[in-house]
Amino acid sequence: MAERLTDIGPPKYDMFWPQVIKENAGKWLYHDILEPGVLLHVSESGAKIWSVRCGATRLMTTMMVEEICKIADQFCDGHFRFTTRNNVEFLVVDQAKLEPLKKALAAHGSLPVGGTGACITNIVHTQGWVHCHTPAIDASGVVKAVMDELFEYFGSHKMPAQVRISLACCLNMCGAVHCSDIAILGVHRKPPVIEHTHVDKMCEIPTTIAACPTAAIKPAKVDDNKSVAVNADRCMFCGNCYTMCPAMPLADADGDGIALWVGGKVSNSKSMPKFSKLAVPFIPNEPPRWPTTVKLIKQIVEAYVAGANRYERLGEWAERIGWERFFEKTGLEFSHHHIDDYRFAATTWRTSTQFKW
Amino acid sequence: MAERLTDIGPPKYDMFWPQVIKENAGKWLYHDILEPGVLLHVSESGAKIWSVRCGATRLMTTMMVEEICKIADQFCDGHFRFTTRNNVEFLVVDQAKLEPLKKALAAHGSLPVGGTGACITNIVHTQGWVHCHTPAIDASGVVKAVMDELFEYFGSHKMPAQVRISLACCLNMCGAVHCSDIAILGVHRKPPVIEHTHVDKMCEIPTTIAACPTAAIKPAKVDDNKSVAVNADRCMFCGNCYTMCPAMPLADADGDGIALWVGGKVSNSKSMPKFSKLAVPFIPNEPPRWPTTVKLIKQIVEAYVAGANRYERLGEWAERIGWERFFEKTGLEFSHHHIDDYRFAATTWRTSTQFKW
Amino acid sequence: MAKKHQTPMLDELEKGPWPSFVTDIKRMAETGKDACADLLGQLELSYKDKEGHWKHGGIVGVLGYGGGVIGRYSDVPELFPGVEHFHTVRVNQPAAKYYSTEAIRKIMDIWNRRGSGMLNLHGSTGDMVLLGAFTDELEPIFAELTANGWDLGGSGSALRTPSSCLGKSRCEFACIHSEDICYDLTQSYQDELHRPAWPYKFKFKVDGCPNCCVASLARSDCAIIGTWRDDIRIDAAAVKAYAAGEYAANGGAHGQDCKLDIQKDVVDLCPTQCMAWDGKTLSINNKECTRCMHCINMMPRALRPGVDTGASILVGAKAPILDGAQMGSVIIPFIKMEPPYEEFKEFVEKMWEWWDENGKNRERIGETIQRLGLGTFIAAVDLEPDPRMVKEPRSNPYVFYKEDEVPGGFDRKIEDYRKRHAR
Amino acid sequence: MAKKHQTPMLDELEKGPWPSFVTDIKRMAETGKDACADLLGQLELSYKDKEGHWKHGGIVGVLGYGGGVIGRYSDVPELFPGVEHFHTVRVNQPAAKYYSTEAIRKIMDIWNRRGSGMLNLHGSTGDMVLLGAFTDELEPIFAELTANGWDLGGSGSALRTPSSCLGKSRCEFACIHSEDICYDLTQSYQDELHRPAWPYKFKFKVDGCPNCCVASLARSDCAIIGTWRDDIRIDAAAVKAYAAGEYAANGGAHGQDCKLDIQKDVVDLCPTQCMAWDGKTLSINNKECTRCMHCINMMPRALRPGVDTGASILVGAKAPILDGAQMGSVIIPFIKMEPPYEEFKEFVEKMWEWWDENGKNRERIGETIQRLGLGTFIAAVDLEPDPRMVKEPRSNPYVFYKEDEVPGGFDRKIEDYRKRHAR
Ligand code: SRM
Ligand code: SRM
Ligand code: SRM
Ligand code: SRM
Ligand code: SF4
Ligand code: SF4
Ligand code: SF4
Ligand code: SF4
Ligand code: SF4
Ligand code: SF4
Ligand code: SF4
Ligand code: SF4
Repeated sequence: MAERLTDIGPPKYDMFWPQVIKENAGKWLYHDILEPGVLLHVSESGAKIWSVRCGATRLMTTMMVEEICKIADQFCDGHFRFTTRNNVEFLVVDQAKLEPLKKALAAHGSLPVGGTGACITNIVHTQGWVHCHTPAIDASGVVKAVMDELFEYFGSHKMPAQVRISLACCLNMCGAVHCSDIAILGVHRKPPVIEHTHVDKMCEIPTTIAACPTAAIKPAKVDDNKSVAVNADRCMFCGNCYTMCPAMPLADADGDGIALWVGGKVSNSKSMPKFSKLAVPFIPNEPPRWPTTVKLIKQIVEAYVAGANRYERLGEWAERIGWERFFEKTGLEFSHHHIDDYRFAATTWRTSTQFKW
Repeated sequence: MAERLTDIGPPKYDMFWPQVIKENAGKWLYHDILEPGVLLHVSESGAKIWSVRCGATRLMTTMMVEEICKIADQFCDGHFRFTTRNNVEFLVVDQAKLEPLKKALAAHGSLPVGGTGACITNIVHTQGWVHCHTPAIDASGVVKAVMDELFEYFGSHKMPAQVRISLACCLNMCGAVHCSDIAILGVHRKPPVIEHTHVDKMCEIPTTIAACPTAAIKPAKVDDNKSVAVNADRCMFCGNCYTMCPAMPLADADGDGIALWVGGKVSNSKSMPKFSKLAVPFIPNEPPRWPTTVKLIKQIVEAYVAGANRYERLGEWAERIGWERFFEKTGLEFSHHHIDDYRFAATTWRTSTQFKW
Repeated sequence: MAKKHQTPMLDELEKGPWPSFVTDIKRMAETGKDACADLLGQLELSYKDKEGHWKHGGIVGVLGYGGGVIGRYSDVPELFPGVEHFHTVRVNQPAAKYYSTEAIRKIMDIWNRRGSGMLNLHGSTGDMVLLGAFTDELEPIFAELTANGWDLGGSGSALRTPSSCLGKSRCEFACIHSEDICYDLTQSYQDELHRPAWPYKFKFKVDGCPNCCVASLARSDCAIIGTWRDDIRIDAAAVKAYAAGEYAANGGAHGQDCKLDIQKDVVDLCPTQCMAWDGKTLSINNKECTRCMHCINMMPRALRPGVDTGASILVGAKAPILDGAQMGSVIIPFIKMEPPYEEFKEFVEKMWEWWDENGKNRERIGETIQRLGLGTFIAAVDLEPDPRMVKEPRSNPYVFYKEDEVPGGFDRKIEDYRKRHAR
Repeated sequence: MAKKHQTPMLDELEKGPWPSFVTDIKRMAETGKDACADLLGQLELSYKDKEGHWKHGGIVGVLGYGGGVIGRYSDVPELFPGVEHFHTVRVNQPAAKYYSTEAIRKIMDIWNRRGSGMLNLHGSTGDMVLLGAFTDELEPIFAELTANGWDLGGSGSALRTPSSCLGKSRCEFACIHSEDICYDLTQSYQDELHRPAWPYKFKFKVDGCPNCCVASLARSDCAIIGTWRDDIRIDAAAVKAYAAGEYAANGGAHGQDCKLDIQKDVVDLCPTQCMAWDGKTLSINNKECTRCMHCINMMPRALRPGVDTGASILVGAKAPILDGAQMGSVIIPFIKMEPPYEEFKEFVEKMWEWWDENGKNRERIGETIQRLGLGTFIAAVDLEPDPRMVKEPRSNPYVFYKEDEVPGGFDRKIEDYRKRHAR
């Protein structure tokens, strides 16, 4: 047997570049979004590359990849890429192939062109019920339902600015939703149910206790089993104990659902990056199409479109008009859950008489 | 013996009002600062009152009060008041008495007219070595030295906006300096020295331990005395243990001195109220005239005058130009002491690529 | 007894244009006041040592009162016997600190006879602080003060002397009668003021408008700050006069020669950008105004607060000890403030009750709220959550739910779970 | 083995204009892929139960690697045997996710033969996530992958797969070669990537400029973000063309018809107000510019970042677990980033060493810094404090001093104190 190959790392980044990129990397002069989903980049050398961006499902099959490959072979000399938000980009070097490519994509039917500029691009998301063990919600299904409703905004430039929606199916936030214009977050609302007969077998008790951010977990003896007890008053359902200890599941049909967060951003353009803030504390899981979630997101998006200045991100809009006005404009309810009570809570209190009626 | 009078409370507020106030309270229409220190208020009824504001020492003798009374009798029908920043205001009802009053004040020599508008008004301060048991610095002496240097700004309107300087002689901050344009704060820098023979006699040990914000104090037995031990690494010299326990003094000639803070404000005008931020972590006590403190305050004031827009408070200026620029413009050094490491520290870190070179 | 001490360092503080407390005290010492001479002597020693020379505390007071007097003893009494005892007497000031010469002279007279003759006008909380009495004199001083209509202020874990800006008495911006509120609260809560009963101190300060001239927002557990709900009143003629340069900008605060550029100085600096100026007419979108006062401050002859006035109540301001300094935060966005202020007092009493029950020893109410949560406090005082209470909604996902908020409650059986999910 | 399951709820997700993962997986199931059919079946059950049906974790992997595979087992395997094992294989993506059809087909071929045929393009960290393999297949999959030039990505308490924006390859804003940096770090730290050795996970992300298209600032323990130190380059002719409405605003992001109002859209929205436009010339006071990118984004044909480029390094971003979410904060305001990136790597290694020594179990570096202080961290990695590291200086007075900073040190004798101060 040949020596086992390890630690070779990924292929070098330029291996898959089209020739025009090899020649012009670092020399690009400007870009122009010719129409939604179609980018042109022009080099100092005069060289050009067109990129056609298409929505994709992220969770896909090898059949789908093969279809993408076929299109790329036909119009892009076999070159394509994925964006950081799970869209596919077909890289066109020969301008003559641009229109035929767009036709082929339209014919394909599952590769909608868009996701550029002042749009709602693809939703960054996580595993949900398709793979993970800790989710409070599904991921792919919610994304599908929401994107169906917002579809017109994907392939157009109708938003005041770019809107980035992200989804994470539990507080671990693998989707890094904490800095998104709109975040869809799976939340549990019941403390773990403890399998006392197995805690000591399946878990390291001290690590489990240490894992709780609010110190809600104490060692306990239950029916002669070494186990733990959870102080339900201190539990905020983060699921961190379950991560450490499989004998403490949180998932519950009635307890679990969706929270919506708004106004985060990552870019440093104009305003500094912002965390997303709580908009809707809880919406029950409503598979298969999560109608309340979809409706409330639409409500937020429409209030934003109606109220924001051009070039103003959602969080910039909310801060300009004030959060009291945000709740009014979106028709969302403000409840005690919106008031922070975690570590930096006091820094969010309003220490001024400045507010609006 | 007559029944002992208690709980009568203070005299009613309107008892000492001049007649014109009795008639026009709540009806004032506008004010006009005629010149530094001289305010005119005009009522809806057309009535007028002139107020002449004078700097005062706060720490004064009954002789000084008598002199104030004499002037008030002569020009103000016996009416005067003190401002919330310890200035005296002579209330003039008869315009004809205004100029004579000003002359009399000039002749007096210790009642400088000013403290209005875009000036540096009187320094709010505390007891210092004149009365309190916990000070790290004197109060009245520092105030005198600083006001001597800034005197030209008291009786003029040369500042970009009002500048409020406050002094507190220890971290208890009786001067509430935490929201001042410029704050002068007495700080200790040595952990308490413990009188083990007396801790148990003079102090309640559990309360003393509980008083420490950083949990630096532990019970300890020293030479058969029930006492406490202080973990010097965790002590940040707040003096709270000494407040609870006289057997743990902090005062020390080498350890104690002044920290300067800047950019706080209380009013809600334009920007929301702000905390003062650390400008100079430590200046040794330099009685009797604290030259380094005086010099550095002057340096801050001059940089502010040179750089700020009109109507811009010191903190608004610093935030507009950025704190990195504030340190450059004032010539102050930025050290690790300026980096917060207390409870909300993380909220002060720069989570953006936005900053200036 | 007291000899005149050499005070070479303090003498340096007689120089310079600002009034000198040293000069003032020296001349009083010369009249034979031992306390004055010895105070200067001891202060000179402190200047030399760079350390204060007062002992820690000392419990002294007057009969039936838990506070109002701060005990103080020299730690070098043999050198300065005139300040061996140097207790302060906090005399509750009249609201907004108006005096008649007649009234203040009575106090000065008492103080000359029975005290050191030195005082602070005023203490940081607002009291007249009479500095330096011997223990024996305290009760007689109290008797003479009350006989003349004066009472002591607060100290200890009690209500502290309330204070206010001058408000309606001489300020056109006052939206509430700050002095009356201050006086009414002081009188209504005399027992709370004089007989310490709480986890820690509690302060009221009353500001007539958001300019906060008594700094209530920074220095009082409960700040009462005047504001309005309707529209800023505009005098169009006066606006024109400002535009024409007839009036000084900002009420003359920058000199009578400094005129206003309405666009640049007023409209552009409005934090909500809710004003417009077309060179002739100034208009305000009052719905978007946050009543910051800036435009009114700039043009006091043209703009005035509305007429539907009341107060915003901000709770929790305090200095750093123990958990860090706080400013007040909005608890009641708007409340009408008309005598006898019953709605407000109901709130106050609920607040005190909650704090008294839940506050730890030496925990200011702002810290209790931090520890137990703003939401908890809001609920305890029977208020509804309002976005005006926060700068922004929470950004962390650590949200608590009570059992009755969640269908099916918290009690679950692992057996049921395992029926659906193999281990 | 797997039968076709009824999936009435999932079928609802075949409707609507957005591509349907259900439709895609269904057709693959129809080719006889058990895993696909059973995945849909189990997902339908989850939709019914409103609970997921995967067991907790499970340690599986390939020889010599501590990560790269996430173990997963169904908790209803008798119903869905095709997904009884459903491990994921994280394949380290090429930087910026460019592919040739030739190369990706090789992976798809392996995955069709040995895995479920389902995958994520891409995982949130950046890997290609091959979803669903049986334990037996893991080693063969790995062998075939490496034979074709691919390797596994990270998982566990290890370095995670670095990722980057597309940077210089197709973006005119790139100030650093984000893809090369990503590749170089990945190759340099293969051991750290494959063999968990740290308190917790550690992520690098590389953004070519402050627009942060790979969201490094929010999602990586160490964000490398391109920036510049000199002046924004201005093409005056192109500025005029924008003013004349010849070019679309914001690179066409609002449609080709949307033109720029240079004053309103660019100058007025500059956060530092350091730009000026007189209708003809656009000028920038570069000293006051914070390089936010706004003006460049608005006018990509007229403005370009400077030429003295490098990176700002922001450390500590992470999701909420345990102590709350963090963004990265500035640790190195500016560092040159030229291969072989030695200065940067020296910093990285110091940083890891400190974290490895001081970090608690399951503590991200951002949390260790919070616990021990930013100042402590700065000192540990041999940097000087710089105001650019903070938004503002501290406002609380709880300042620590080390003994050697204070004349005379901390050791004092109470006897000496009592010589000066009687008890
Ligand atoms: C392709 C992609 C990078 C990649 O390596 O894959 C990319 C590409 C470009 N980005 Fe981006 N960005 C990409 C994700 C991001 C992200 C990350 C994210 O959303 O998770 C951000 C940060 C989002 C945030 O702030 O929350 C991002 C913030 C920006 C910005 C800042 C916009 C703002 O106003 O805040 C710009 C500038 C602009 O659009 O004017 C920008 C500009 C650009 C430009 C114009 C750069 C250029 O000159 O080529 C590219 C085309 C923009 C467009 O599509 O409208 N890109 N861009 C990513 C496409 C994602 C997608 O499929 O939708
Ligand atoms: C007399 C006094 C109230 C009292 O009850 O004693 C008072 C009186 C007035 N204040 Fe004040 N303020 C007084 C302390 C304060 C304080 C408290 C403090 O400094 O501790 C503040 C908050 C300071 C802060 O924000 O840190 C204060 C913030 C203001 C402001 C807000 C200015 C700003 O730009 O932030 C105004 C409006 C203005 O000046 O334009 C104002 C305006 C006024 C007006 C114009 C109100 C009026 O229409 O009469 C009064 C004359 C102002 C002047 O002297 O320039 N007053 N004012 C206090 C005089 C103190 C002194 O002797 O210097
Ligand atoms: C006399 C006065 C300072 C002055 O020179 O004016 C004063 C003096 C003392 N204060 Fe104060 N405080 C005085 C107003 C304040 C203020 C300002 C205010 O009320 O507006 C504050 C900040 C606001 C606040 O309440 O937080 C203040 C915050 C403190 C604190 C810190 C409280 C906290 O929660 O952070 C302490 C420490 C304590 O209570 O143990 C304190 C403690 C003290 C003690 C009793 C010293 C101690 O450790 O026990 C001081 C006695 C000094 C003496 O011997 O004369 N003093 N103290 C002020 C009262 C005079 C008056 O009645 O008018
Ligand atoms: C697969 C992936 C989600 C996805 O659908 O894309 C994922 C999946 C899991 N993540 Fe994640 N994380 C994934 C990217 C992230 C990201 C985003 C990123 O890397 O940019 C984050 C937020 C950024 C960060 O690192 O903080 C993230 C933050 C977490 C956390 C919270 C960590 C924290 O410090 O707050 C956990 C919990 C933990 O580590 O115990 C976690 C834990 C997990 C575990 C291992 C579940 C667990 O509790 O042990 C998940 C396994 C799911 C499964 O069975 O498939 N995952 N995880 C992503 C990795 C794919 C890839 O390699 O490309
Ligand atoms: S967000 Fe939570 S449930 Fe979703 S993939 Fe990450 S760890 Fe799993
Ligand atoms: S879910 Fe979170 S808060 Fe609740 S017990 Fe578990 S670790 Fe603690
Ligand atoms: S600030 Fe400190 S030292 Fe000064 S009076 Fe108040 S408690 Fe005493
Ligand atoms: S000075 Fe403060 S930090 Fe130091 S031991 Fe005393 S209470 Fe604790
Ligand atoms: S707070 Fe307002 S009402 Fe009171 S004095 Fe100041 S400006 Fe006038
Ligand atoms: S009060 Fe303040 S917010 Fe309201 S209009 Fe005037 S300047 Fe604007
Ligand atoms: S981060 Fe900057 S360099 Fe990288 S793709 Fe985005 S805009 Fe271009
Ligand atoms: S990059 Fe940002 S801060 Fe710099 S000039 Fe442009 S808009 Fe202004």
